[in-house]
Amino acid sequence: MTKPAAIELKGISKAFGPVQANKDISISVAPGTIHGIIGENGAGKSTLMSILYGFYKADKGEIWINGKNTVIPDSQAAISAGIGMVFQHFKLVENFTVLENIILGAEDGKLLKPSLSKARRILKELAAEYELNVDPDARIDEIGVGKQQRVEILKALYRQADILILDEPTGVLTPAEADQLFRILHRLREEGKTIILITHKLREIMDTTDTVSVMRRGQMTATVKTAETSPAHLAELMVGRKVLLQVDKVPAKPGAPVLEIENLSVRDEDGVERVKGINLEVRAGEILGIAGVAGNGQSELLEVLGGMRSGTGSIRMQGAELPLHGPGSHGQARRRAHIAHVPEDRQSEGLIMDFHAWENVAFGYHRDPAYQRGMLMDNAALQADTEAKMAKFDVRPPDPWLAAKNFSGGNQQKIVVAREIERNPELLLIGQPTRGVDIGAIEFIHKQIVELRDQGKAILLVSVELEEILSLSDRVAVMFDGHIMGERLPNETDEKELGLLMAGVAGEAT
Amino acid sequence: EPALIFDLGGKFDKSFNEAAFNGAQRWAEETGETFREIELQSEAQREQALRRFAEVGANPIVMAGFAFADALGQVAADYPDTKFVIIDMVVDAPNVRSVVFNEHEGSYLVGMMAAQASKSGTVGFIGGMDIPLIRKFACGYAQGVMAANPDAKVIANMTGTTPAAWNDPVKGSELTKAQISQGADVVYAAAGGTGVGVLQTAADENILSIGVDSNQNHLHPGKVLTSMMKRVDNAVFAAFTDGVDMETGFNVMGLANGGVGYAMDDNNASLVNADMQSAVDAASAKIASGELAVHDYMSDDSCPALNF
Amino acid sequence: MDKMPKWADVVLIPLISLILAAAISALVILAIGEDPIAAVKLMVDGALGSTYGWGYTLYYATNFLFTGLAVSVAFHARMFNIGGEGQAMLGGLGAALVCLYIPWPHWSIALIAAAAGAAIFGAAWAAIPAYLQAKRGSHIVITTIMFNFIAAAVLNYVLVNLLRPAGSMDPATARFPEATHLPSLHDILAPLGIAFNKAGPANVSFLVAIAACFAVWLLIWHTKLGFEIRAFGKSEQGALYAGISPVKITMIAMLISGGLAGMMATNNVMGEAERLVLNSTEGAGFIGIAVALMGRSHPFGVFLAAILFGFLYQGGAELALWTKIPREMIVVIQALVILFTGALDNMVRMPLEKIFVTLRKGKA
Amino acid sequence: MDFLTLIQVLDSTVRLSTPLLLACLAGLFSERAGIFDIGLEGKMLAAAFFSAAIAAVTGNVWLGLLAGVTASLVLSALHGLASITFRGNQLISGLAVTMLAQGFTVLVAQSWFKQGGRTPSLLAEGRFGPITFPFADSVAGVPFIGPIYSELLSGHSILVYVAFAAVPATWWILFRTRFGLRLRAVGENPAAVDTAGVSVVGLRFAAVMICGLLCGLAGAYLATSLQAGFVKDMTAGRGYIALAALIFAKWRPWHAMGACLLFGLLQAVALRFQNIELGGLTIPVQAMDALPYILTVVILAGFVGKAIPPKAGGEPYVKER
Ligand SMILES: Nc1ncnc2c1ncn2[C@@H]1O[C@H](COP(=O)(O)OP(=O)(O)OP(=O)(O)O)[C@@H](O)[C@H]1O
Ligand SMILES: Nc1ncnc2c1ncn2[C@@H]1O[C@H](COP(=O)(O)OP(=O)(O)OP(=O)(O)O)[C@@H](O)[C@H]1O
Ligand SMILES: [Mg+2]
Ligand SMILES: [Mg+2]
Repeated sequence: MTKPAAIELKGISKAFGPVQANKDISISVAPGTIHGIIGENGAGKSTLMSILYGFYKADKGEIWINGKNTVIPDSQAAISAGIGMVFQHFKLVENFTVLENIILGAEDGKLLKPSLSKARRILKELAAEYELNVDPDARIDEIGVGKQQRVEILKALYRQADILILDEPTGVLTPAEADQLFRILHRLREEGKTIILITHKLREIMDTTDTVSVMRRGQMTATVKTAETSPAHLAELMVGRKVLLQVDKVPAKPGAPVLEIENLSVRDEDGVERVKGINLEVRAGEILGIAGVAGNGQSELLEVLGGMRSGTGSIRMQGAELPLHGPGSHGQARRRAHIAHVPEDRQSEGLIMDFHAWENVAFGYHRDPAYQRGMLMDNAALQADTEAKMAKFDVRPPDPWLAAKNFSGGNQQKIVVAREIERNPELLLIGQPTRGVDIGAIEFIHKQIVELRDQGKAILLVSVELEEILSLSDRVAVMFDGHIMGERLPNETDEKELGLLMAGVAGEAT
Repeated sequence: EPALIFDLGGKFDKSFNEAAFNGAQRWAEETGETFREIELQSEAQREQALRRFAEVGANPIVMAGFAFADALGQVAADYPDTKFVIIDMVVDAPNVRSVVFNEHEGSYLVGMMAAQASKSGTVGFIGGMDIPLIRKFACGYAQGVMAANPDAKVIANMTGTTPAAWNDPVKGSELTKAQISQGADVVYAAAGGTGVGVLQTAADENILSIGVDSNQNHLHPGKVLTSMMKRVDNAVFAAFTDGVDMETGFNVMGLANGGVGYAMDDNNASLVNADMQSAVDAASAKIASGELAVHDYMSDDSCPALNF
Repeated sequence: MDKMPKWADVVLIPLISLILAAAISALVILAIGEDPIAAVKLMVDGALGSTYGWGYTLYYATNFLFTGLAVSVAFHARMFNIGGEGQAMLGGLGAALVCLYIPWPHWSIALIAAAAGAAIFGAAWAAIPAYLQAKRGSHIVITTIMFNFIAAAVLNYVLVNLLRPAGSMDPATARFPEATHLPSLHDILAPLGIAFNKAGPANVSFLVAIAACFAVWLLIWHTKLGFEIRAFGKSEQGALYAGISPVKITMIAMLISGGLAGMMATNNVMGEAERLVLNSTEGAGFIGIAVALMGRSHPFGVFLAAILFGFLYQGGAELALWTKIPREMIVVIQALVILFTGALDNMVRMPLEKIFVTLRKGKA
Repeated sequence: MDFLTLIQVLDSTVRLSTPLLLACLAGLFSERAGIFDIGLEGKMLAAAFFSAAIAAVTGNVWLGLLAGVTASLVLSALHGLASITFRGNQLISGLAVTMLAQGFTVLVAQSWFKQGGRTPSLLAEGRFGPITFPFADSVAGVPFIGPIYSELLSGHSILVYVAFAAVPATWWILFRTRFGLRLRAVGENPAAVDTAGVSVVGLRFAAVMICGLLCGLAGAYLATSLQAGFVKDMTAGRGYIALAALIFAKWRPWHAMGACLLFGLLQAVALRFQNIELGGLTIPVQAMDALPYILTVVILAGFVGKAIPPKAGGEPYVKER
C-alpha cells in the first residue's frame, strides 16, 4: 500500500469580494517530496497556501492531511496538523529578539522564562543540525533578510512541522544564501518532510523540485513531474504563450559619459556611512549593472542619485554639477535634469497604492507644464496620456481609473516603468526592476530597458539577481560594504567570480 | 406666563442658578401657576432663547447671569411689550429691569466672620473662573477680613480661566488643601460647582468653610461657618410677582434692602458666637446706612486689600 | 474592482448608520421617560420647519463647514487635527482685532480683512504643532489637544486683561463697529423677494463657507499642491521619492487647515455675536472632526454633514427649550452619530458588501 | 520653599498623579496591543459617575467601585467592538466614547437624582477613606523621615496604593509572562501573532478590557476618593494628559509612572503657586494654568524626540481587503 498523500486539496475555492482568487483547486503532494508551484502574479498561489495554513478560510473545499480530512479554521489548527509556512512577507515582530519570535504562540507555560531557556536549547540543536545559525538574542530589525528567513524556517521547525510551505523564499536572498536554503530543503526532504515551494524562478523549480504545479488566474492548469518538463514548457503553461527566456540584445555602442560620480558618500538616518566614497561613470547607450548583496549600499546609491537622500562628493549629469543636499537636491530637480528613477520598492515608493492609475502616471511629474491648465491640473490630459501609456506597455486591465493596489505586481511595475521610460530620460535609474514579477512581465520590462539603451540613453541598473545583471548589463560593477569592489564585462566573468566580489573577497577596489 | 433662563452653569449648581430656580419655584408654589424655563446649551442660544420666549408671549422673561447683557441689548427693542429682567448686569432699555447685587458687601461680612473664626490668622478665598465679578467677591471679602483683623493674611486663588473652572471640584479640593497647608483655617468658596469640592475638603480636613449664593450651611453641618447669601431667589420671586406691570430700571440689591447677607441657621449656630454676630451686625448696619463704604473692585478694577 | 457601487458607499451606508443612531437615541429618550416621536417632530419643526429654524440651522452649519473642511484638509495629508477648536478661538481673536482697531468703510471689505485676519491667526496657531510634527516628530494629535487648552488660556488672558472694555465684567470685547456688521440671510434674500426670518443668525458667511468648500475641492483634486498633499497623505515614502518635501507639505496642509478653522470666526464672532466672547467656538472644532469623517473628507460630503449637525444642534436646542429633556441629550445623539457613521460603519458595510457581491454573482 | 511645603506639594502630587497613572497604564495596555484609545477620558467619566451614583444609593463604596468599573468595561467593549470587531477608526471611536460618556452621565444623573447632573455628596461610607500606616502618628515628629512617612506615604486612599502597585505589576505582566509577550507582539505585528496560531481578536479584547478596568479605577478614585461625588465633566481633561504622559513614557510602565508624577507635580505646583512673582513681573494665572499643557508640548518637542508608538497601533487588523 502506498502512503497517503501528505497534502491533498480538494476543490478549494476562495473569493476576496468580487475577486475569485482560487477556483476549484485540487492538488495532491506525496510525502517526502518537494513540490513547486508557479504562476503569474496574482494567480492565487499565496492565497492557496494561506488557506492551507489556516490564514484565510476557504469558501469551499476540503483539506486532507496524511490521508485524513482535516478542518483548518486557523493557523493553530494548521500548526497542530504539522504544517509550517514561511510567508512571502515575513511574519516577524521586528523589535523582538529571535528567541521571542520563535516561542511566540508556542510557549510552554504562562511564564516566559522556562519557555525561553527551553527554546534556546532547542534552537542550538536545530542550528547545529541544519546549519541555521542565528544569534538568539539579536533583534529582528538588526539582522538581514537572509537571517530573518532563517528565523521563519526555525519557527516552523521549532513547532515540529512535517510539511513546510515556502512562498517565494529566494526573492530577497543572495545566490549564496539561496544555495544554502536549497541545501537545507534537500536535507529536510531526506528526513521525510514534505515541502511546497512557490517561486517565479524556473531554474529553482528545475533544480529543486520533484513535481510542479502551474496556476493561472485562480485555477490549477497543470501538474507535472519536474523531470519530464522544461523551463520553456513551464513558461508557456504559465503565461499561455511562448516566452523568450533570454534577453535579446545587440552589443552596446557607448557614447559620452552621461553620469559621472566622484567620491560619493552617503550616510543613512542613523548616521552610518552606507556608500563610502565611490567613483562611477555611466555612458550614453550603455547599461551599467550594479551587483551586490542587498544592504551593501546599492539602495542608498540609487536613492541619492534619485534625490531621495543627501550625500557628499560630486555627481555630474551631462557635465553639469547636481547638488547632493539642500535645495535642488530633491526628486523634482532630478527629474528636471532628465533623470528618471524606477525605485526598488514600487509599492511604498514608486506608486501611491490608493491613487488611480492616471494619478500614478503623473506621480513625480505632476508639475510638468504639459499637465497644467492655468492654475489647475489638466486631469483630462493626464487620463488620455495614461491610456496611451497603458496601451503601449500592455498594462492589464487598461483602466486609468483603477487604483494601483488593484493591479497585479507585474502590472504595477509596468505602470512605473512606463511612466519613467516614456519621459525619454537621458539617465534611467532602475532598481530591482523585476523583483517578484512574473516571467511574462520580466520579458517585457527587459525588452523596454534594452530599447531605451539602444536609443542612446544611459542606464544604471541595480539588482540582486545576478542572472538579471549578467544578461542585461553591458558593464558590471560589484558593490560591497559601500565600496565598488571592481568592474567586469559580463562576457568576461561568471557568477562565481562576481559572487566572490560580492562577498568582499579579492578584486581591485576602485 | 413668565419665563426663566438659566446660565451655562445649569439649574442645579447649588448656588447661583439654583437660587434663581428656588425663587421661581417659590412663586409657582405660592401662586399655583407655572413658568417656562431653559438651561442654555451654548452662547449662541442666549439671543435665541430670548427671542423664542418673547415670540411665544412669555412675560416677564428673567435671565440669570451677566452674560445675557449683550443679547438682551439686541433683543429688548424688538419686543417693546415684553418685560425683561436681567440679573448681575445693567442693560439700559425701557422694558428692562436690571438687578445687580452688592456682592462685595455680603462678602465683607463673611470676611469679618472668617477673620474672627480663624485661629491661625490666615484665611482663604477660592474663586471660580477668574473674571471681574469673582474678584469683586474676593475684594469685599479681603476688606472684611482686614477690618476684623488687620494682621490677617488672605490667600486668594482662582480655579481657572475657562468656564470649566465653575465645575472642577477636584481642583477646588486641591486648592483648599494647598491653602490649608499655608495655614488657612477658614476658606470662602465663590466658585459654583467647584465650591462643592472646597466645602467637602474643608469638612474632611476639619477646617471651616463659607458657602456662597444659596445657603450652603446644610451641606456639612457644623463645618460651614456661614454662607454669603445673594438673594437671587428674591429677585426672581419679585420679578415674577410684579409680573407684566413691573417697574423697570436699575435695581441694586445690597445690604440695605436685604439683597445680600449671611446665613444663620441650626447648622452653623454653634460656630458663630455672640461677639462675632454683634460685630458683623454692626458693620452690616453701617454699610446699610452708607456710613461704611466697601470698595467695589469693578468700579475701578483694583482692590485696596488684595493683590490679584 | 470595487465590492459595491459608489452610491451605496456614499449614500446608503451613512444613511443606514444614521438611522441606527437615531433608533438608539429614540430608545434613550424613551428610557428617560419622554416621547421620542414628539421629540423628532419638535426637532424637525424647530430646525427645518420655518425660516427661523433654518436661520439657526444654517448658522451652526456654517461653523461646522469651516471646521469640517479644516479637518478634511489635514486628513488628506494624513494628519489628525484635533486643534480646530483652539485654531477657531484664535481665529476669533484675529477677526476681533481687525474689526475693532481698523475703521472699515463697508462690511464687504471688513469681511475680507477679517477673514484674512482670522485665517492668519488660526493658521499661526496650527503652525507650531505642524512644525513640531514635521521637524521633531511630536505627535500632532497630542500637541493640538494641548494647544486647545493653551488657546483657551490665551484667549482668557487677552479678554480679561487686554480687550475687555473698562467697567465691563463680561470677559468679552466691545461690540464691533456698525460698519463691520454682516448682512444676515434675511438682508440678503429680501431684495430677491424671499422672506427670511430676521431673527436667525445665519449670515453672509454661509456663502463664504460654500465658496471655501468649492475652493477646497479645487485645491485637493485639481491642483499640484492638492496632488502633493494627497500623495503625502497616502505614502510619506512615496512623497519623498517624488521630490515632495514632507516638511513643506505638513506645514502647508496644517496652515490651510488652521486657516479654515480660524475663518469660522467670520460667522460666529463677526456675523453673530459681533464681539468676541469666551468659548465662542462652542465645541465646533470637535464637531468638525465628525463632520469631516461623515463627509468622507470630501467638500460635498462635508457640506451635507455640516447641515446635518446644524440640524442636530438647532433641533436639540428646540428640544431643550420645549421639553424636559436635558440639553445633554443632544451630546448623546451626536456621540451616537459619530459612533455609527465614523467608527461602526463597517458594521453596516460588511453585510451590505456581501449582499452586493452575491447580487453581482447572481447577475453574472 | 521649606521642607514642609515641599512635602505638601509632593503629597498633593501623589493624589493628583493617581488618576493620571491609572489612566496612563490603562492606555498602555490598550496601545501596546495596537488599539489607540483617546476615550480614556470618557471611560473615567462614566466610571466616576456610576461609582458615585451607586455608592450614593447603596452607601457602599465597594459596590460603587464595582459599578464604576462595570460602566468603564462596557464602554471598553464598545470601543473594542468598533475598533477590533468592525475595524473602525480607533480615534473616532475613542472620541465618540468620550462624547457619549459626557452626555450620558449627565443625562442619567439628572434622571436619577434631579440635581442638575450631579450625584448627592457621598458620606463617609460612600468614600474610600485614608489608610494610615502603622506608627504614622508616632513618627510624625521625627525630623525629615517623619513627615515623609506620615504625610507623604501614609494616609492615602487604597486606590492610590493600587495605582502605584499597578506599575510593577504591569511591567511584570508585559515583560515576564506569555500573555505580555503576545500582547506586545499583537501591537507590533498582528499577522505574526495570527500566523503563530494565537487569536488577534482575543488578545486585543483582553487588552482593551484591562484598559477598561484601570480606567474604571481611575474614575472611581476621582469620584469616591479624591472627591465625594460626581459632577459634570469632572475628569477635566485628565484622560488627555494621561495620553500625553503615555507618549512621554514611550509606552513603558516605569516611565509612565515618572511621567504621571511629573504631570501631577506640575498640576500641584500650578495649584499652589498661582500668580508667581518673578523679579517684579507677575506671571498671570492663565499662564500657570496653561503650564502643564505648555510643558507637555515642550517635553514632546524637546526631550522625548521621536516617540515611536507600537507599530501596528491605530490600524485595524485586516486580513482580507
Ligand atoms: N487579503 C486579500 N484581500 C483581497 N484580495 C486579495 C488578498 N490577497 C490577495 N488578493 C487578491 O487575490 C488574487 C490572488 O492573489 P495572490 O496573492 O494569491 O497571488 P499570487 O499568485 O501569490 O501572486 P504573487 O506572485 O504576486 O505573489 C489577486 O488578485 C490579489 O489581488
Ligand atoms: N516634472 C517636470 N517636468 C518638466 N518640467 C518641469 C517639471 N517640474 C517642473 N518643471 C518646470 O520647472 C518649472 C519650475 O517648477 P517648480 O515650481 O516645480 O520648481 P521649484 O519651485 O524649484 O520646485 P519646488 O517648489 O518643489 O522647490 C516649471 O514651471 C516647469 O516649467
Ligand atoms: Mg504571492
Ligand atoms: Mg515651486
